[in-house]
Amino acid sequence: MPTMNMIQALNSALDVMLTEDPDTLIFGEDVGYFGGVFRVTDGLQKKHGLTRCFDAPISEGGIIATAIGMGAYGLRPIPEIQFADYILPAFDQLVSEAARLRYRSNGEFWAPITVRSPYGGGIFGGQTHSQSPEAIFAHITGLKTVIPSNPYDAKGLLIASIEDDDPVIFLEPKRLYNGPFDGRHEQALKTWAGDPTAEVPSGRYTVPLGKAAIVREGAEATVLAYGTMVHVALAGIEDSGVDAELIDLRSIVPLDVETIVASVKKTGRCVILHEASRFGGFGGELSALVQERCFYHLKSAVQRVAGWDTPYPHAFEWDYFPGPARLAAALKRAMED
Amino acid sequence: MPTMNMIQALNSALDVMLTEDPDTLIFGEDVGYFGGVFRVTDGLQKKHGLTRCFDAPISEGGIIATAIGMGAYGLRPIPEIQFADYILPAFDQLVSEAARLRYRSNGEFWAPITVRSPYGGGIFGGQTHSQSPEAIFAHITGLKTVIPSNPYDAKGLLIASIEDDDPVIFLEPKRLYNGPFDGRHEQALKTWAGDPTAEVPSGRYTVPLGKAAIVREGAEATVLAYGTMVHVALAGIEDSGVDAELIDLRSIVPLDVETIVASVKKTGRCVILHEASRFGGFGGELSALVQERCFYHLKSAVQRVAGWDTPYPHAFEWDYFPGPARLAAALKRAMED
Amino acid sequence: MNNRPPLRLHIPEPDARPGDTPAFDRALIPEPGDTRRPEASTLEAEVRDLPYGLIRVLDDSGEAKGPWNPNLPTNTLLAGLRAMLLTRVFDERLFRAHRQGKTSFYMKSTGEEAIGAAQSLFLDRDDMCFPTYRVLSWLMARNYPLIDLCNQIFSNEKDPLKGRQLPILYSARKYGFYSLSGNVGSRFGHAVGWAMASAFKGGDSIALAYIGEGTTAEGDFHEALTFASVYKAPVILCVTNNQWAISSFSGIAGANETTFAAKALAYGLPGLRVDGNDFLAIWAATEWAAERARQNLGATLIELYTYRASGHSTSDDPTKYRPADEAEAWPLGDPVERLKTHLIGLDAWDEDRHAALIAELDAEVRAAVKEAEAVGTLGKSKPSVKEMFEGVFKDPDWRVTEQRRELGI
Amino acid sequence: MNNRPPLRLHIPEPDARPGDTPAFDRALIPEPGDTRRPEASTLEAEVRDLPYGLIRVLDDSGEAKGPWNPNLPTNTLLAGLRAMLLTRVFDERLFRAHRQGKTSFYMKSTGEEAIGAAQSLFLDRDDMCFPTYRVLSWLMARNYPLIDLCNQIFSNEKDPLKGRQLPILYSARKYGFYSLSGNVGSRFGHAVGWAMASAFKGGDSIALAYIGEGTTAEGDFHEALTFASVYKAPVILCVTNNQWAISSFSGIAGANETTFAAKALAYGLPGLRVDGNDFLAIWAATEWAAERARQNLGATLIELYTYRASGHSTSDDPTKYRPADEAEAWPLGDPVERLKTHLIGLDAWDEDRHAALIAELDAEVRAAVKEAEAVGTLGKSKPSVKEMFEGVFKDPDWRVTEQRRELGI
Ligand SMILES: Cc1ncc(C[n+]2csc(CCOP(=O)(O)OP(=O)(O)O)c2C)c(N)n1
Ligand SMILES: Cc1ncc(C[n+]2csc(CCOP(=O)(O)OP(=O)(O)O)c2C)c(N)n1
Ligand SMILES: [Mg+2]
Ligand SMILES: [Mg+2]
Repeated sequence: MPTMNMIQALNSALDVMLTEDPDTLIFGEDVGYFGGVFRVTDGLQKKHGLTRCFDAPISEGGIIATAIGMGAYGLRPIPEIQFADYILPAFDQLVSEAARLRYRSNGEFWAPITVRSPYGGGIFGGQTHSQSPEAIFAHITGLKTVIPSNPYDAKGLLIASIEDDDPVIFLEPKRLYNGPFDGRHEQALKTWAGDPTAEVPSGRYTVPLGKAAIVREGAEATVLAYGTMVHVALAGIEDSGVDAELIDLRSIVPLDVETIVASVKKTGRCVILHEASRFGGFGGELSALVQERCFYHLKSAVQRVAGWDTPYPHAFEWDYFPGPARLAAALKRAMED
Repeated sequence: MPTMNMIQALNSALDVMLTEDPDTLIFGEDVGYFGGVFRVTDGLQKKHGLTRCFDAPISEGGIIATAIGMGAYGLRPIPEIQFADYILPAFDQLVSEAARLRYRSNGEFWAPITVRSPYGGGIFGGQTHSQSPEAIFAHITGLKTVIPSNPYDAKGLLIASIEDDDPVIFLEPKRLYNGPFDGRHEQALKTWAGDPTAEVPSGRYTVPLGKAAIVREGAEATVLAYGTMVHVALAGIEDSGVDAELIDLRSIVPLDVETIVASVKKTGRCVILHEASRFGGFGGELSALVQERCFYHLKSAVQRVAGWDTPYPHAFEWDYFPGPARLAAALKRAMED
Repeated sequence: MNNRPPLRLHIPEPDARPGDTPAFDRALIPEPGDTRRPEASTLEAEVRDLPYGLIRVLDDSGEAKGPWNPNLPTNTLLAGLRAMLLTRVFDERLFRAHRQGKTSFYMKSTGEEAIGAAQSLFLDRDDMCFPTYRVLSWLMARNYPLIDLCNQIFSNEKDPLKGRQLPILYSARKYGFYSLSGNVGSRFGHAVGWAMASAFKGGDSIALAYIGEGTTAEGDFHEALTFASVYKAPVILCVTNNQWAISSFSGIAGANETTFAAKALAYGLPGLRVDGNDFLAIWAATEWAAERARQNLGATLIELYTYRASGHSTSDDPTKYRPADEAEAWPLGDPVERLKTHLIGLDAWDEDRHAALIAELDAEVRAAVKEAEAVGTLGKSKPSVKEMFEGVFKDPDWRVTEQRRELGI
Repeated sequence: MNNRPPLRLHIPEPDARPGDTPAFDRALIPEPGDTRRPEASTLEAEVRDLPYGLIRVLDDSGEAKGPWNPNLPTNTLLAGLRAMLLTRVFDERLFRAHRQGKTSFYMKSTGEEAIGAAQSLFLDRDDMCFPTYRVLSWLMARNYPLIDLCNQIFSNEKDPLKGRQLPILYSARKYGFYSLSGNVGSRFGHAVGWAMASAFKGGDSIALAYIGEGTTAEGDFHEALTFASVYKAPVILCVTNNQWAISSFSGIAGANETTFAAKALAYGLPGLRVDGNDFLAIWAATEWAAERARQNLGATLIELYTYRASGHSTSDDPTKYRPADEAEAWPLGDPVERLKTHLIGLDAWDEDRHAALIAELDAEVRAAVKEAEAVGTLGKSKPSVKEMFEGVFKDPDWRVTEQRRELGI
């Protein structure tokens, strides 16, 4: 089986879909001849032709509007937004149009689009190349939001997203593109080589949307994470000495609430980890759900470890970033309470 | 003291500010000669002149961008977005610019703008004249979000918002413009006449941002609400027979977490009520905060009563709307648990 | 030190407000024949005068004139007249239904009926139109069932959109009519995407989109035109300039500075300015643009210059912000009257037949309204509440399933 | 049944890719003097040809020609040359600092230095510029302290923006330089708002904004122009058409269809197309536009036609998508060389003085870099972590106060 980093796995997913489904096409800023600023679409224009993978004007609203129209026609467009921070100019298109088209037209039209976008920090990208906007998508009825944490899932989830008949926001943790990252930023860079999840089949397969993965089994506490934070959580659990169960949500809509609830009922403790600012973040929803469904099983308060309630601050990347130490501390607090 | 409905109270706040501060100005779709589709700016152009209150192109992004530039110059613009559903095309301006300008420029520039917008349902406005988008604003570091529930607060909070040096989203519960509404939609329309909060001073006064109001004291449970839902909550509490304390948050950022926590510590139970869809809504944040800070005081799970996870459905307004019956049921559940 | 005048902020205002005499002196209205008709295949660089002209065919006496005359057969003209009249009759009756509390909302397209009627009749069944709320005549020209319109407007049990959408925000895929929504402008770019998809598939159907002149100020407008231009999308992009956007006159959207057709120049696209109350001119301009699109020559922007003769919607009272008699003073008249006069001039029509047709259409509309009323009007009948939870996604997820249970249905 | 050709989707492509010979045959470049200079007060309807011309002053031999020659005093020309050279020297050195790991990011403006230099020198201290990341020369022309630039770039303890912002996204209010951010285009409309505010207050300062040609595709661009046009805002709106947007050639933004200056026609604004590598032409066009703004005649759109001679940023390698020698083939040359040649032609400059100036500027830059390095480079020094929590709001709320405590600071 080939070994792939996350970029290659995503590229392979796109290649498979362009090959298998003539109604798929890719467009976005710099994705054509050049292959994307993160190289995810590298070689696809050359292999599949100009109209299957091409450059778009710098106009995120226009990109999504165009994709919706194509989707309504019957295609399966896979637009790229260069950084998740730049999805915001297209927010109205995603919310008022993509998410609502099926419902309001009683199924006459729908938008089977998959919006790929790199998100998250850890790369010294500063305020507008680092944000994690998943919470604002999670609240929008009619949108799905998928976030892989490793090459195998990235490919399988991306194919599942493209084949899905509803609009999907597919957020790629850019800090994981070239290797896993557990938040120990002082350490040497790792690559995906040798990681079991970097064994990626070259053909088509899917990882279903809405199924979380139990990354580590544990008895004393449950940690909920997604994207880069899955790796940070593993490191934090290690540091804490707590026998925690780690759940990688993989998609936040649809959310695998069953797996979450079963785990917390088992462990009695829960810590939620995300990189976005805490206030109003997706952690609030998770905390509320866990508490509503596991109230009598909870031995201590559900805790949230997250980015601070500030913009993403360039020089303070590692002060802002919720690293393993903060997770470990929360886990210990959870055990003490 | 004059009696005012919410429209008149808001109009009075604007009139006071246009009179007292020559750097204030109002613009938005149809706000000028016509006075706004809800009449909130009625008469202001005539009284204060063409450049103090004027019509804007149908371009929410342009309206907010223009307001930010004026704010950076040194004015205090008070743009109106005709319906909160139509704030979305301006979302990038609000998030990437208004909310971040002060931080990223180290205080060289800031955007002291107050974006007024009618929000919420209960008026048979269908999908795009009924939404409650507060959760997506609450998550944005750098934005304040204020939501009055009665004429007195509306005027005082609006003046405080305009005088505030940070960007404020000021959401006006349009169902309350002409009278209080407790969700009992079968009953005759009420007006504000006779309501104590309709006694509104004609001059300048403020209601500070970040201070919740205890609308009803109670010992058995705490209900958190804002906007229209304050009135619905009162009715639901009545119906339930539970001696609940009702807190009107008035602003969700800044949030008066002290008042919330003190109340829940006293009552041991908490139900959160909002009209927006439940998943990813602001109720999740409130639930998480309460649980984090009152865990050992909670006698039953914090509950959320909210709109369903569907778009706002025209014909099913009263099936979607979280009315008093649903709140009462949640309160009873909270007591039983 | 400097002798600069102080700057002052300019706020545009209309020439007439309530109480004033209507003023259309600034309206740029040449005679039929004054605006040339180049070949449809002409390069954009050769047609940069067109956005400043006005394509007209019917003159004030109802005669068809000039190079844009499409020379239509009488039965096409009659089909157009019928669609326009049906729209008007329907609008009148359903507007009244709102006053009677039968629906939550209604919007008329009075004075603008020629637009949808001509373009709907001209385009093919496989072409797709991306409407605004003011082109009911598109559906009327294609004989969309009146009963379905009425059921949607009453949000009753038989509402084809299952009670999920505001009245009049129709969706009718089989009639080439894309799903409407309350946000203005946000579907303009969908037309471009749809047209690009058709080109991508090597198909032969094209798209047509509408946007109000007020809404051209949205970023969506610019983005749609940019994509249409860059990818030479086979799409016809129409600005219906009815001179009002709720209470804002078109100057608030820039009409005092240039024409809406001139916005085409920003994208290297041909821009046509057309008498929007002239069925024949609309037809001819659409034909010209469609020929370009079908020949892979790309998009055209068409400004349809018309006048919103009624209020914005049932929530509006236009006498609050414009002279009550402004509609009557509008120089381009009433599209129905103009087509009727033309047909009479051709000896293909007369007052009696006209009156009979109105009576016939009125009976049709009454019958449909009655049938829908029997199903139920707003609040008296609605689709099963289950429908509220359907269609959020293709397949329901646990949230709506649980919530449905919570609601006990 | 029909004999229509199948539709096909058109994707524009540049004339040359790596390995090809650079091709500028399509570039529309008339000679200096070919483009007329109407009075600045001329009506827009009378200047609709200008967007299709090209305002040039310096000819290929460095001589100043034609009606747009601003006839500047030598010391102004020398100030411009200095600002441009300083920008270039600084760019070179700080770009290298990135390669040495001293900063996370850098962007050069090589080939585009004339733009900010001329406009910064021409406009008043109270006027405000709304920059892109590619107009460092604006600050250089106003003697912004190099040490502050370096500290910001190194995100060190003395970073004037307190470590909160990406390198080079400066803010310098006192220098008429508005806060930059990573999102492209989103501040274009702020310039219009600022200018409207100035007019509202009856002031006399005007605004100038930049946007890249690629970014003109954003809705922000259209919205800014719409507001500028409707309210006759005293603002100069500049498109720096450097022909590339990262890897996308300008055709992806519509350059194959028309000029960027022609976008002015959509708003009834004058549009000037200007040789962006010609210090004198930029000066003259800005003067014309400023005169309009200051006379309450409203906004002007200026396209500055130039070429991005370097890569997009430190993250980019342009040889991956365009011929390596494309910059050399670019017909409008190097703005520094052109101004230098002009000055030499005037006998106001010579090669020796030029070399000496470069050496002097290089020493200045080195000294500033050294001083900043002594404070610290990326990761070696940073402002107090407290700064992360400051300035979210004017006054901190309980969240950041608690979180600061949680972080133990
Ligand atoms: C995004 C958005 N902003 C504002 C509105 C409110 N609104 C509804 S119709 C309308 C006026 C539209 O005017 P125009 O585009 O000229 O179309 P017309 O009604 O004249 O056909 C406005 C402002 C809306 N529906 N959507
Ligand atoms: C809203 C937004 N979308 C995308 C990007 C990514 N991006 C950064 S620079 C750039 C290219 C801009 O090109 P152009 O406007 O021509 O300016 P230039 O770099 O040539 O000066 C892009 C796409 C961004 N920063 N912001
Ligand atoms: Mg209109
Ligand atoms: Mg560029």
